[in-house]
Amino acid sequence: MKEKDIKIIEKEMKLANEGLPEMERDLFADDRPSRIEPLNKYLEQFLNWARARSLWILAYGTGCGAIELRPLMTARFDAFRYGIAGRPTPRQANVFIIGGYASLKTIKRIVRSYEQMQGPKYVIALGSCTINGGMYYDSYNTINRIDYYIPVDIYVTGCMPRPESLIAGFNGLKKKIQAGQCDGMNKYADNFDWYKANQKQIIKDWNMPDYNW
Amino acid sequence: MDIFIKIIYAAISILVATLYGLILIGIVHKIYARVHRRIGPPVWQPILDIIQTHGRKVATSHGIMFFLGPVFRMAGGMGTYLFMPVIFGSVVFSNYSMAGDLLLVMYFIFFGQLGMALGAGEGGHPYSPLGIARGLSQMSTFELPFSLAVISIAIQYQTLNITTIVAAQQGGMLNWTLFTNPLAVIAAMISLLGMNMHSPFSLVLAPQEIPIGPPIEMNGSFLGILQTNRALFASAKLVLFMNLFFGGATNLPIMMLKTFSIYMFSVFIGAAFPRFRPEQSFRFFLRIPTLIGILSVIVIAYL
Amino acid sequence: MINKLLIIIGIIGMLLILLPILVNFQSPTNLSALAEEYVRGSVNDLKSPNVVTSVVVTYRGLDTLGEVTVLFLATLGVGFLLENKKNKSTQRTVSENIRTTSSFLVSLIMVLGIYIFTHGHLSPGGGFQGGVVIASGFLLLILSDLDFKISHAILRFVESISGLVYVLIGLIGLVLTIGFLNPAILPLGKYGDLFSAGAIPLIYSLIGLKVGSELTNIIATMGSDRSSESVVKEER
Amino acid sequence: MVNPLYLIIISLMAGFVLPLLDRVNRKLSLATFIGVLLANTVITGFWMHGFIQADLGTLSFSTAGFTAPLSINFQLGILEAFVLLAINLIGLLTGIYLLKKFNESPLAGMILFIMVVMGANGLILTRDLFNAFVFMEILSISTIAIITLKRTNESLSSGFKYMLASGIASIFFLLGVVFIYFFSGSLNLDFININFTDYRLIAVYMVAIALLIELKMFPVNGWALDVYESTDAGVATIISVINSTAIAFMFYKIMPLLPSNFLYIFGIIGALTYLMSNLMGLKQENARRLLGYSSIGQMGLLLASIIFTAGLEPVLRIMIVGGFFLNHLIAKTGLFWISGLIKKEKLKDWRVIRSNKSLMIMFGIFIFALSGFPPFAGFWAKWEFVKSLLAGQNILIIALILLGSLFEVIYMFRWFIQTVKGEYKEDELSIMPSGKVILTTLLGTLGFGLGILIMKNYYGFNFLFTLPILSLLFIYLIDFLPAKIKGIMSLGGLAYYGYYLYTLVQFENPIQILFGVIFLVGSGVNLISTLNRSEISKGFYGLLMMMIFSFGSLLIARSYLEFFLSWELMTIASFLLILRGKNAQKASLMYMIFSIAGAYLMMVGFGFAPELIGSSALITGLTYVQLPLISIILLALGFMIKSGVLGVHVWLPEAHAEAEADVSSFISAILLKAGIWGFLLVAISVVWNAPQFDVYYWMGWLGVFTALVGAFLASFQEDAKRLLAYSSMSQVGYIIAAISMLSHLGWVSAFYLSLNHMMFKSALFIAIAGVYYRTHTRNMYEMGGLIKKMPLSFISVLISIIAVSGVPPLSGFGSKWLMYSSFIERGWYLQAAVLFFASAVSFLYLYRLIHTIFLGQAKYEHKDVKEAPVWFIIPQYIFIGAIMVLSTFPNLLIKPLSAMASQYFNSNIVIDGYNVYSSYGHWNGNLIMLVTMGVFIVPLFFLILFIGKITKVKQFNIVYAAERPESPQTTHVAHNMYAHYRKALGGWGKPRIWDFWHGSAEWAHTMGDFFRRIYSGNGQTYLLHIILFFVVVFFLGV
Amino acid sequence: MIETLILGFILLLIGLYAMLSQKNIIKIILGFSIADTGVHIIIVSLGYLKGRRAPILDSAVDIANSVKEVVDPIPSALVLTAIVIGLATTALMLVFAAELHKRKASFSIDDYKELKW
Repeated sequence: MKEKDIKIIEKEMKLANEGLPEMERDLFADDRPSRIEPLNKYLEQFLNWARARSLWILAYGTGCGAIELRPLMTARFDAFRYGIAGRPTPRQANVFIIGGYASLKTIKRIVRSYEQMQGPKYVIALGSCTINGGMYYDSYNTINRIDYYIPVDIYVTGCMPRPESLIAGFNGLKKKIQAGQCDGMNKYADNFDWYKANQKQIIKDWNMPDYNW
Repeated sequence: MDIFIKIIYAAISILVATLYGLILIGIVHKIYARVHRRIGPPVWQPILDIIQTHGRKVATSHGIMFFLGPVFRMAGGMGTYLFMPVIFGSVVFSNYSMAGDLLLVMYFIFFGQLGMALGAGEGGHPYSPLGIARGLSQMSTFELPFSLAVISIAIQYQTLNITTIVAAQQGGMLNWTLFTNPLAVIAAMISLLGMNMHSPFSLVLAPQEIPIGPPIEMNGSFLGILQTNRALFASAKLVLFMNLFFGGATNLPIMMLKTFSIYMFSVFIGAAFPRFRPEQSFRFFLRIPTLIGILSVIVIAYL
Repeated sequence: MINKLLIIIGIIGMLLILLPILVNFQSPTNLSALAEEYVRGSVNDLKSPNVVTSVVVTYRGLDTLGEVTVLFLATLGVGFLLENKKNKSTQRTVSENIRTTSSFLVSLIMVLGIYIFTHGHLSPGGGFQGGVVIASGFLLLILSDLDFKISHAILRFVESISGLVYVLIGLIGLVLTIGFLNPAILPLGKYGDLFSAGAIPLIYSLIGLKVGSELTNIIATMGSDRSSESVVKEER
Repeated sequence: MVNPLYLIIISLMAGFVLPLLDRVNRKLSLATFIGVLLANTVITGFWMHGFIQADLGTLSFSTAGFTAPLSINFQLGILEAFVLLAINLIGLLTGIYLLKKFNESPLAGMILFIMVVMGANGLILTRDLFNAFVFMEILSISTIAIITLKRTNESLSSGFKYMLASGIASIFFLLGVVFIYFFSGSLNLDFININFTDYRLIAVYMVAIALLIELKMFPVNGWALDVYESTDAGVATIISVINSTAIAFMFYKIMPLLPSNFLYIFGIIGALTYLMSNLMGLKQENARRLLGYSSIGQMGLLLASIIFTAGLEPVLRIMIVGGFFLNHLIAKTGLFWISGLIKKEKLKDWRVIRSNKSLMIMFGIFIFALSGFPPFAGFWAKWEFVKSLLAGQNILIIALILLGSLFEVIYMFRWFIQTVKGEYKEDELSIMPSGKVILTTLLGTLGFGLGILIMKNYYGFNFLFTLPILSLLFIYLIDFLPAKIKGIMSLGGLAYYGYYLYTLVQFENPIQILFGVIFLVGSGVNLISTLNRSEISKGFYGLLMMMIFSFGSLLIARSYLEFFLSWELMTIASFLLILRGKNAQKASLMYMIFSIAGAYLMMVGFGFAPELIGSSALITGLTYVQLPLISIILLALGFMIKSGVLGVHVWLPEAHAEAEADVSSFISAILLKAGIWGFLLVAISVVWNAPQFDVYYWMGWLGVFTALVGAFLASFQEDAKRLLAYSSMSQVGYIIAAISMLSHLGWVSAFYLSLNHMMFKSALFIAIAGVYYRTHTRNMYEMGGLIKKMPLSFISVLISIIAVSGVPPLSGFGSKWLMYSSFIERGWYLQAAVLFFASAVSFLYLYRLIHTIFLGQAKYEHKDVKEAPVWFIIPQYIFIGAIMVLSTFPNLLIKPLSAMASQYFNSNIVIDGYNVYSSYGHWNGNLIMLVTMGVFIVPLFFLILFIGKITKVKQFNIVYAAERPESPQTTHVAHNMYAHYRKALGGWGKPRIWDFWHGSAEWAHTMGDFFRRIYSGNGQTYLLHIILFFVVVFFLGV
Repeated sequence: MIETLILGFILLLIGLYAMLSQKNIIKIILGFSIADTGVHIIIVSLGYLKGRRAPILDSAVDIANSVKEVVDPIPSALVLTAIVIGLATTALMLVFAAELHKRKASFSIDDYKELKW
């Protein structure tokens, strides 16, 4: 292809951000997320080792499961001993805990927060509601399957799951990370259009940029 | 040739100080955990965290100043460290202390802070300037007792040269400024609380008000550099205090022991007290510590 | 109240300031040197028996010129202020007796006036006094004869011409370099004569004319101005 | 020569003949009228010429063929000739001015006018007391009559009040004259040879009081105000100028009769009149009445000057009294004429004057002249007067006069500013007859020329000192050219001037070169930023060059007067430059008031100073004289006002903020340095001739707190320029404190900081000017995120603020290092701590400046903002380049500065290679720079290596509690950024100094309002004043 | 002659008092006239020498010894001028009063303070 054509395609690849008011479109980045391959196998292994031991949770209680995070972090269960720490901003966190059911209102924030996390990033879905809607399976206002909207790495079942099971979930996540199997970021980038379509289908008043950098 | 050796020495010095600083932070986590009756993370957890942050595959940058902010910060930390002698009599750890005196060190502290403030400012997040505003304000207030203490010891030792000040404190514990000029040390130690930004003076990070403040937009390697600097800078400040008030150090273990003890002072106070509101903090520094500082100057200069 | 008090304080203060003069007043026993000079000079240099006249017209002639000017200015001012206010309405009547007597008296008064100013250098009196007398004659006419109309133009003419001539006479002295207003431009004549003392009688006559016409002018202007009353009536 | 009697004769003849001529033709009488006035002027002109050509002594002209004691005589000396010429000239001009009016009104007007002039002439010429009485009566009666030229209720009633007052006065005068005759036996002033002691005193006292009443002294002047307000403008002129002058001259003539204690009291009354009438003028809103207050005040000043210059040599005395007289004469005549042209009562309605440019300029000239600015006569007179008063130890009089003068300046300039800045509507326009405008212009030019004449001929000033004025005039002539051409010409002129000073004048002292760099090179670079002006910018370059050349003159001034002259010229130019700002009314007024107050302090200070020896530059000359303490304090205060030190800084932020964008940098970076320069000069004289009391210790404290308070105030500003202004105040505080140390290191740091401050503050102000040029706002919270639009400006601001803050490795650290070293070395420990605090606080405002403008969230409306114009960028980068070079090689600067300071102190810094050693520490600027670069590059490479894939996100891509930001306005933290600090400061954060000055202003106005209540408008009350005045003054004197 | 001098002073003070205390403009003018007259009397009485004649050197006076026989002529001359000037002033005052009255129909001085402060 000619250079000119590439440029045109790149331009077409840009996101439209149609949900935003005209005036604000310039103020948001319009790049698509893209797949990122590891540079070097051994380096990646070393990094995965470290990543598994330094899990920074995004402190955003999306559902009722968030109540379980308090005992998890405090003296009784002390998750910090595993290197699991809370972070107040998605920019710095790498683990997103979906704390139970996600209402239509919450899903929008979940998507935005997830997209603002810097990869590699992992998602732990907590409780039955995230798997199939749980007790809210027929609610008009909750979504049933969270992995239609963002890629999930680990499900922790139960209603509610106890902190112990959460720790077990973390351990599972760690194993997956160390094995290099947690690639939610690339999965999301690869299937971006599908995820976006799902999200836009359920979120009617889409007033965010198409990808929240 | 000399200059290259100097650079290598400086690199070694910085590496040691950084590692030491990271371990120090790990120990602090451990201590906090023990105070909370937890087990706490391993002491090397900060190192893991730094590797993890540097291992991020993507990063978002808000612009050139955002990019350079952490660099400024790191340069400030490194410079502050490099401009003072760490271990009295050691060639490796004397750093570039010949470039200037105490005033240089005191002002180079600002270099990183200013750069970071600019970088965070370009991030565009409102919490950044809020945190910076608090930080700068608080800094201005704790600088007052600290500068009084510095002036006091400058009068005491008739010099502003750190190496000379350390040299004057050699030859027994009672020669330390801590004992020869206790008022200045009290003033300086209180301002150290503010400098270290542990509660009750943790206005900048203030997790419940402006979650982590200035670096809120920092991510990936930016954050990694900031974390590294935090360790280096912490040890630099401790070394400064050690040199000025606690007789300096003649070898590495003593330096570690002394700096650790100084650090524990602020850590324990931080573990025990809740956070001040900004104006409470400012007023605090402008009252008792300032008075003590003035007293120390008066005692040394005129009595 | 405070105002009254302040007035009294002021007046008493004035009194206190002036009192030392009264207390220390001693009637002089001799003329001052200057006065002696005048008395001698009046006889010797000017040949004028009336020393006051000599002083007024000659030695301090400039004062007199100024004085005439002041009067002239007053006339002007009066005219200036009361101009364009010609209101002839009058309800007053004058009895026949008064009219007849006054027309008889006026001629005598005029003659007296002329006498006074022409003999200013010989006897008490002079231009001012004569002028005033003449003006009083006109006043009598104005009061008694309602139809009497004096021409302002003539008055002004007399006034101007006499003033001008007065200055010119003075000027002659200056031109002759014997001094401004020096009466010696005319022969001094014999002591005690009517036509003596140089130009003094002439100057005094001019002054008399001027003062007479000026005062008459003032009186006439003021007299013709009754508009104020009518305005008041309208306002009420 | 013509006998002066003709002055009287011609007028009288004309007066008598006019009624006849008028019957013939009005034109004829008008011609006669002008002819008489012209003849008077010509006669007196010839006399004046004659007296200048040859020393004729005093000539006596007697009347009636008899010599003096017998007859009345006139005396004509140079003094009389001078006064006569002046009043006859004004009479002629005013006559022309009133010609149209006279044509329409009755003839009496003309005659009365002639008589006024004649009366005045007679009063001046005559030596006979009673004759004086007659002329005084002529004068007052004709004046009163002519008041009614404008026939209104007001003019009539005021005329009546005048009559009552002058009636009483004439009674006093007459009685006095008669008593004088009674006691002394003579009426002629030359022949009265007794002392009027004890009870005889009353005689001369009465005469004097009568004259004081006629001179309209406070408080017996209520009627005069009414007259000024109600009568026609031309008539007011003759009352204010001709009438008053003649009577003042009469007072001068009877002065030898008065006992000295009474003279002193009368002098005080004069000064008090000046003070009180100006104080009362503050509250006045009616233009004509204001002029009345001013006239009365000037008469008071004239009286005081006549009395207090009695012992001086005649030439000097003429200089002073004549100066005041001419100044008043021309300025007041002009102002009254303009008031007649404007036909507006209220001060603020005078803005219609803007429709006529030349009239506006004349208005300015008259106001400046009246306020005693150079080159007008009043300036020289005031200077010499204060000096002579000081020699006579009359401090009270100086205080009264200068305070009064200050009040006069306040209301005059308030009026001026209101007028030239006020917006007028088209329908308010009044058509101004061009003839009268030309006449007024003629008068203004006359005043200007006279001032220049005094300057050239009496003082013989060097060409260089007239250069500011000449440049103004020259550029005014070519003002039609486009701004760029004028700018380039100015730059060329400035370059040649600098070259000329450097090569031909040859500075005696290297410190002059340093300040030459600050003043001239700094101005030159700053001038580049003005090239951005695309419009014609009328008047701008003239004023700018005037200011810059005055800086130059300040450098090379050799005497106090040269210095003060340049200082005042600088004040004029800078005031007008500030006034050019859009909303600069209040700012420029404050600037003017404070400048004037400072100038007066300086004037008195210079007056106390001993004479300089030799004719070397002030910086050398002052080394050899020992200034008395009072002089040091006053001079230092005066200079500190100009530098905006704590307590008198209130003008500074306003002036900086409201001046035009490219002017602010001149004010901050260079004008403030003029104050520093003066302060330094005083300090130089103190170094070797230290006074008993260590006043500089306290000035050091003042400087230190200026630095602190300035920094705090800067932190709390919303306006970028105001912030920078307070920052300048803070920096000036450092410099003042450093100079006050009077130590080698202290001075080195002061020099270093002065130069540095010039560079970084220029860069900052020009950068902000660029931002303002693009965004049209100075409120920082309305900006934000401009780094992406204006990266070059950002970089220059960044470098500058690093330099300001003193963070290594830039040059700012050098100044900080020198400063603290010197403070500790000098033993000023607590001061050093306060400075430390101040410099920490300075981070607050610096961060605020750069963050709220360049960082954070950009606003929608600044979407299309571009980089600042190239003319703003060039000077910034010249300064930035200089800063960088000096940062890397600090010894380039330190070495010469150290040499400069070591002229006065033993050098105690050692420079070894790049190392600078003080007795306390050391500093190696070069190594610091290298290390800093090293430690900067290492993490930079590290970051580039490890960062991974960078996505450049945009403004709104921030984490925002899982939402998206609402708008840039709500997301940008800028407004009231340090609210918490303000809260923490509590009561200390309140603007107490501001409140103090506001309170003072309020108080002065209240006092003015209180005192003017005595002018109840009731003629009888005025009479009461006269009687009480008579009584009280008498008992005071006795 | 002390008696006339005292009379003059009394008249002067009465005149001044009238000027200060009377509200009626005409009365104020009268006060002025009285004071003025007082002044004239003072002038004349200052020039009076006891037992001497008027300075008119007619047959009744010994011309050779005139300086010993006549009173001081100067005050007489002065008073002549002063009287005329007083007259002029009074006339002008009266015209002003009339003109004022025409406009406001009031002779009270309190009514004419449009201008103040």
